[in-house]
Amino acid sequence: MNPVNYLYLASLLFTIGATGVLIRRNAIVVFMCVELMLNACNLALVAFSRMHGNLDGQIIAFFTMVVAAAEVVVGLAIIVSLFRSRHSASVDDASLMKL
Amino acid sequence: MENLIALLVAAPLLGAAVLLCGGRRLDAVGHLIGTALAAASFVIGVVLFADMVGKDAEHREMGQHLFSWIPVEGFQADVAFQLDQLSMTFVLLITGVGSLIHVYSIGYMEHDERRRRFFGYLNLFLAAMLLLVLADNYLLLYVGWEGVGLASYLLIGFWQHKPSAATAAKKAFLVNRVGDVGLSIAIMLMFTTFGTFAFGPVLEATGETGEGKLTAIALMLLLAACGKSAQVPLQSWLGDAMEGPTPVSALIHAATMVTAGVYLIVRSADIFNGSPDAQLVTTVVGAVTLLFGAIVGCAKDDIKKALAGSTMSQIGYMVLAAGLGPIGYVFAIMHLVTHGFFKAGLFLGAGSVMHGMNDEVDMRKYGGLRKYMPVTFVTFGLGYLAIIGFPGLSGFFSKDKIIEAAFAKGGTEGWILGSVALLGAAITAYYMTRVMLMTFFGEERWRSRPTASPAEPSVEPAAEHHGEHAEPHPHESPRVMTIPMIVLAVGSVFGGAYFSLGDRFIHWLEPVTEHAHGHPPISALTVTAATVAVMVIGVGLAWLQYGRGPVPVAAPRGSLLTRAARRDLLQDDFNHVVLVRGGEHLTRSLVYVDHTLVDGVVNGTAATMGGLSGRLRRVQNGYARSYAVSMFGGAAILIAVTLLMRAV
Amino acid sequence: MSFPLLTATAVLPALGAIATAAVPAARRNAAKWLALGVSLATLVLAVIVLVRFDPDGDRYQLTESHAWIADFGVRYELGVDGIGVALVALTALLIPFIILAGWHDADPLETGNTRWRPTQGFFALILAVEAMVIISFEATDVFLFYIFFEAMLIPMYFLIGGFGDRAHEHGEETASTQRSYAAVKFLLYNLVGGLIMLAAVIGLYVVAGNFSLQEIAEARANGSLEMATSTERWLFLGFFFAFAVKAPLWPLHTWLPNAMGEATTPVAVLITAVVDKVGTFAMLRFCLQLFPEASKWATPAILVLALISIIYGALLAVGQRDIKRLVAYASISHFGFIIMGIFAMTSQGQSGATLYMVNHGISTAALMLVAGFLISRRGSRLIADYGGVQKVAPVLAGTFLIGGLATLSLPGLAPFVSEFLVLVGTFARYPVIGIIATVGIVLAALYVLVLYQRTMTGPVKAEVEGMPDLRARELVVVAPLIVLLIFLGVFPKPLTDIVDPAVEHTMSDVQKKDPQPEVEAAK
Amino acid sequence: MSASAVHSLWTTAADPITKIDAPKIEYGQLSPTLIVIGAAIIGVLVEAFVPRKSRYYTQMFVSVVALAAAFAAVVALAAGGYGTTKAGIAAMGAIAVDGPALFLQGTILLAGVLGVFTFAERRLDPEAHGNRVDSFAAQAASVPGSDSEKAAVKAGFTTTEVFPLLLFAIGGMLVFPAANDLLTLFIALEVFSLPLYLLCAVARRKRLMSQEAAVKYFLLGAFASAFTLFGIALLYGYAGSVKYATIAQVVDGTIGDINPALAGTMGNDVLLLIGAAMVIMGLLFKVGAVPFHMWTPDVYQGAPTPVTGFMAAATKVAAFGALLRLLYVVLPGLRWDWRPVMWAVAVVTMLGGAIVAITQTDIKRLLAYSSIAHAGFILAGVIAASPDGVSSVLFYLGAYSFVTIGAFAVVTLVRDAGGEATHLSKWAGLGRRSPLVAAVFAVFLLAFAGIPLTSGFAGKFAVFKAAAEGGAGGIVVVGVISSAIAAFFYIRVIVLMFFSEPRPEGPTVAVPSPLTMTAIGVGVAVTLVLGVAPQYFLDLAGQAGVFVR
Repeated sequence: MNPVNYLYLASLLFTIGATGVLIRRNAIVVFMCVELMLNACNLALVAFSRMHGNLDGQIIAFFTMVVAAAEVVVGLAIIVSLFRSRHSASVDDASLMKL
Repeated sequence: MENLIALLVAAPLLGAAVLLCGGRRLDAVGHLIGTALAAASFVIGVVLFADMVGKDAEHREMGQHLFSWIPVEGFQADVAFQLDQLSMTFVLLITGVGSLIHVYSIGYMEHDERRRRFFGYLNLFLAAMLLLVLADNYLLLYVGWEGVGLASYLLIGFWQHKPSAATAAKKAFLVNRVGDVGLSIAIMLMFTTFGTFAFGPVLEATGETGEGKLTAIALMLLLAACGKSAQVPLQSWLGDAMEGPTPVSALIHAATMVTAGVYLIVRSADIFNGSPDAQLVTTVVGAVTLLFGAIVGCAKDDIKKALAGSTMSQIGYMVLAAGLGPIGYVFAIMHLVTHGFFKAGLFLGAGSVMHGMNDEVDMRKYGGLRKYMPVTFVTFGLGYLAIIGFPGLSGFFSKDKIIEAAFAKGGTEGWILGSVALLGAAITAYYMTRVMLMTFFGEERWRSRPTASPAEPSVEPAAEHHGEHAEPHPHESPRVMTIPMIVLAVGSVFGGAYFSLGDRFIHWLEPVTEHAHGHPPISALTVTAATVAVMVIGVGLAWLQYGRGPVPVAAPRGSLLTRAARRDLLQDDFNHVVLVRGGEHLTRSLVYVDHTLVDGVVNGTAATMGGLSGRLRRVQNGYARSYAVSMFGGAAILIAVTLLMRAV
Repeated sequence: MSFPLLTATAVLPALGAIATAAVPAARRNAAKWLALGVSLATLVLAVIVLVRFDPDGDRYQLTESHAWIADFGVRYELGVDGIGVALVALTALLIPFIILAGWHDADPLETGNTRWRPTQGFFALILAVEAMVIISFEATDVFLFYIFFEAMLIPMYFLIGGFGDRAHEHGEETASTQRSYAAVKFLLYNLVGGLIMLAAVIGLYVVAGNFSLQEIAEARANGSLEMATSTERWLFLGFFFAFAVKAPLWPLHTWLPNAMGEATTPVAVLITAVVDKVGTFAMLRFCLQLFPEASKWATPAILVLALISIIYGALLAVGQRDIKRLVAYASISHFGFIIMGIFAMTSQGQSGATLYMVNHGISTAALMLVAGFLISRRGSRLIADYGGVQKVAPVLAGTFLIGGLATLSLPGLAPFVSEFLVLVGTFARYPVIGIIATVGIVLAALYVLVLYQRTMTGPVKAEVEGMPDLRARELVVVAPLIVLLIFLGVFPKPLTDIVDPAVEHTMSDVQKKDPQPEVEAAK
Repeated sequence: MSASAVHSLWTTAADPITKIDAPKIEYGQLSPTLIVIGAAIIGVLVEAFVPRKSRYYTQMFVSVVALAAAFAAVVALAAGGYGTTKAGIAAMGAIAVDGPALFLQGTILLAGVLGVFTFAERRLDPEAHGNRVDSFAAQAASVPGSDSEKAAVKAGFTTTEVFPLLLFAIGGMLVFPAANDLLTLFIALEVFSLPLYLLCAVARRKRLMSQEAAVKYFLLGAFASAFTLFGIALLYGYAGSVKYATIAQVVDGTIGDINPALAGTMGNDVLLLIGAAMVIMGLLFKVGAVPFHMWTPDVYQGAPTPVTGFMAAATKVAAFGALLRLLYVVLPGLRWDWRPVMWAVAVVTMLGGAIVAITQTDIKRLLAYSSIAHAGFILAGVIAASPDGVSSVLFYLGAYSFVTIGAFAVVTLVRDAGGEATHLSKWAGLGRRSPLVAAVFAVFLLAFAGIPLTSGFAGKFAVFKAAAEGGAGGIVVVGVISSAIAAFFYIRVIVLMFFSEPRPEGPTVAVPSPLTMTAIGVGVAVTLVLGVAPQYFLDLAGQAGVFVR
């Protein structure tokens, strides 16, 4: 199967994730969409790695997972604290600062 | 000897400096210092004169170079003096009459607390006037020119607390400025044409340039002359200038300063000779003015304004003469000198009358004063005879010569100018007789009436002693005032005869302003006869009107012409409507433009910036997702553009 | 390496400013005396410069040159030609009078606050301005000049916005808003000008590779530095714009009336008599030397603008109801004359323009400072609030009149010499413009005399009754200025001798010859 | 993809391993980073083991010492010629040690020191229950106003974790501009971003805004980094490697023999362009360039002011460093593609920032927008695409960071009952109340406005000059215009401080401890020195202007 298809899939996932970020209100969901984008990147990396026949891509993929995990830690911490003080995880509610 | 020339100017200048900076501690002696220095200057003048007469006609001109004034690449202006017969004539006239009037003022200004300053100003005037006539180049002359303007400004407005006086002073200065523009442009033209503006080089080089240039220069000089000598169309200030103390009117606005224009024209003879057109214009200006002034003089009830009108018209004669070229220059100057005598005398007389009449100036409230102030009456009378050209008196000689010369111009011009001059002579006789009769003859209209109308509060401190509403007690003025009048009277009686017997004056001035004998189409005798005839007619008319019957205290409405003449032939109204009003509108609208348009653009830009900012910041709506949108869009554009750049 | 005299003339006031600012709040008068002393010392230095300067010597003298910012091709280069010397002297001369005149203008209203030290600030700022102005007259490095040309805005800005007339007809609240409006307007106008100039300065660097005035001028002269016509014109416009704002030239003038109206009179004098001169000076020094061709190309347009300034400024002066704004518009008219003289491209015009800068400085100082004394007595700037002052305060009136006569350039007073030179110089090459410009003379007489008549003459107004005459301090301020006006009017030779050679250099820079008089040409 | 290729891939992996040669690490040249990261880890341990009372001082001590040591190391390296002659690649090509890297690391470290000082300031707020408090929450986890927080305050807790977080962030920033392959770039990005997200959330006052800022920053940051990562993937796909050098060679076409099997991807310019665009976009997000700037105002306003100050200074430095390296080392071959784009970005950034700032009413937001405008000015230097451009940008960054930290430090001083009084109206008449503070702030504002004799002017001149020489004269004109617009609002603040009457209920100016005083003092000093005698630092930047590749 033509490896380029993996790339198409990756871009598709990436776009879906991005769209989710743009349209979803709940911070958690938005965050999950970001994760989806990261996974799309991973897919692309791995696909390229196979095509080039070297391991760099796959290594990056591993790093990405770690980073994603770290982001989850930090992100959830922030979102939860926000939720606790506002009793809402909607990103639209968090708009004290504007203009 | 040359080195004395500077002293002529220095003496009165020193006086001015001392008196004006000296402060109150000089109040006691101020007038004496001033008079002394004026007299000193006169003495120096006489000494120089003696020396000059000693030499033969060709070597009489002398000069003194003081220092280089404005040395700039290609532009040399020096402070240097030139004393020739022409200047000398003026020096003697200025310092002589000036000194007399200083003396007169001692009495006239006695009760004025600011007498010291008055003398300071008078000295300043003398200095400036002498600088004017002694300068050896036009730029330095310009300094004196504006200097006398300043002095006249200060003196007209001497009683500054009187709004009318302040306004008159301002008006005089402004109108003169217009003339001065003419002079400065003339100087620039000389500079660009001849590369210099010293009398000698310029006047020698006139031959080397075209007539057009000369005409331009000459007309500009004429404009300047009109301003200073109150010739139409710049005459309007002279009447108002009578707001100043009477000695000022006598010295500045009759004898000396106002004749500076004539001096300028005669001094620039070569330029005018080079341009017949300019000369024609000059004669026309003179002719028009001499009628204008005369007519105005007939209508005024204010004695000083009547005399002012007459001054205007007499100077008209001089300008006319000067415009005639070599046949007229000498007579212009001669009339200038004689006029200096009798007009100064007349003004001093008028002042003396006012002095005795609680400063009343309205001749309709005079009458029969000859009994009360005999000296004034006599001196004034002699001056009167002189000015109307009573045979044998000075005015007769000088004016008659001018009328001859006018006819001698030849052609229709000659006839027109000559007859105008004749007509002027008739009118002169008329209005002067009117003044004479209304003031010294007839019933005593000043009795049993409230004095000076409260509307115009009397201003000279002298009056305050008399009290406002008390009936005036006409009295002769003190010696210190009468003596100068007498001296001037003598001058105005014999001056003319002395000058013209054996053409003394002609020979005296010929080396400077070469003289040509005019040949009038009609014999000189006829002209003289005509002159005398019209004079008699004028006197007669006046007698019929003011001598026989009583003169009404309230001025009758009078004919249209009279009413126009009372208002200076509406010329002021014209100025007011066109210049003053128009100017006010112009400035007001410009102020508006500056504020709304020029400034508005600036503030407008700031405002639009603010508005733009206000609109743009709405994008920052606080919603994280919309921020994400802008990022996403941005990324998309970034990618698209990069790809497109490559595609194209 | 001799003693860096020029640096000293600038450093001394700068240090003085710091020292003055450091004076503790309580010792207010100490600060005043300190500032006065420093300014006088600076004057002494300036006089030394004047003496050491040899009119017939090199073009730039007392030069100093040190490496500064090599990366920007910038050197610390000072040097004065005749024009620079004259203006340095003028600055150093006027500052002591300004300080003396503003002696009480910055006394704090509330004395409780020990932190707030307006007096110290006021005099420190004045000295700072002096330092910057002087160095920008001395700089022969474009960048160095630019730095101080811009930097001087800041102290000026605080002087305008921070200190105003004591009693203000509209009350303190509106006064302060008007003040800050004026200050902001001043700053933004000049900043925009300066920034546009910055673009041109950078452009100049790109073209020339360094900022040394002399090097560039030489390179231009001997053709080793070619500049495309369009480039030269753009650069010229960039420079000229900034200077025209500073000068100010119509229609970039509107900041001046606000600034001069709202600032205290000494500061107003500082603006118009000293700071604005940098603009006209720079036109002469930089525009003409760096971009001769473009200058000639732009001359007609500039002359027309100058002409408009002359007439327009004078007319608006006639229309003013506020004494200080009137003087401001009069200054606009005078700057029109200066610029006209510069761009007439004749020796008379440019010498006249240079003299004009000096004379206008002195005459405006005289007129404006006396006006300030008048205003401080009555607490109003409106002409209508005065009348008959000469009766109660003759000396004040007299000095005011002399200042006025100088402003209308009466012969015998200094401004006449310069104004006439400018007119002759312009007339020689552009007769029509020269003639139209003479209208300005009449208008000048009009606004000065109207001002004098309305304020000084006529019946004494009730509020004016008992107005004290000039005090000793005020007399000390005015008298020397008047003496100077008369002296330079009667005997300007010392000044012209210094200025003339410099002007000749400039003329050769722009490769212009004076038009020959017709007759001599015929010979 | 053919089976053989797969097989070969397997076989290589399947070979019997005889020995592993350990990766070669130049500890000396990496020391600055290592020191800081190590200190950060120590900081974590400190949190774990040191008693609460003495944590604050221990942490402060550790951080300061670590940063100082790291700075010393940087200086030593620079002195050792690692910036110029001995510049080279370290850590198996992951990290470049060259002029720009060292210069920026030095700047970041100094900013970090001042940052620590402002973090450690505990004199501004009134004491709570007898405990000195800093600008950070007693217990970030507890809900603001809840009992638990009250208890925490009563107990005198303080969030000393901020110090290790700060150190981690600095560590990441040190790597970021030095990263020599895309992986390192990405890791560094995350390493310094995540701590900053947290730091934003832990303000003592106005916690809601603080948390909101954190969330926005975090989500948008993550979003951006996702883009970056995808871009990295594409570049990798394009070049078959993530090493800058290799990619650059592929771009130049110096690597000729492209495996025909990979012709579809390798050397495919579409991948290159899209990838490059996405990576650059991630970096532009960090520098806050329009249109990726919108997080800036909100985050700057919400975050605790010391954090804002540090972030505003250091993040810009690091991000611009990375951007420069990417554009100058990886994509010089692509100059004709990216220059116009950056041109446009720079223009909209300058104008946008300046114009929107005009109508701001909150001092922190105002500074945020001004920082956006400044990003635009710096981009002008980036566009120059010449060594001069690099050094000018380096200089500008150095100058700018000190001004920024100083300015925000001053902001922390002006306080009223509700903490910092950031609303402009409260600053009215500050010049009357405390002339010194107002004067200092005025100096910073003038530097921002680029008035001569301040570092701001020198920097602005440097970048504009470089841009003009680089043939981007248009940028200079736009820059000049936007500086004029920008001047307007800086002046507005000055007017407010000096020429408006003080409000009776106006804020008080707290007297800070020597820590903040130092920060401000250094800021002023640098501002003036760089303004009057910038030559030495220009030389530094000039020598540092060459990238190694």
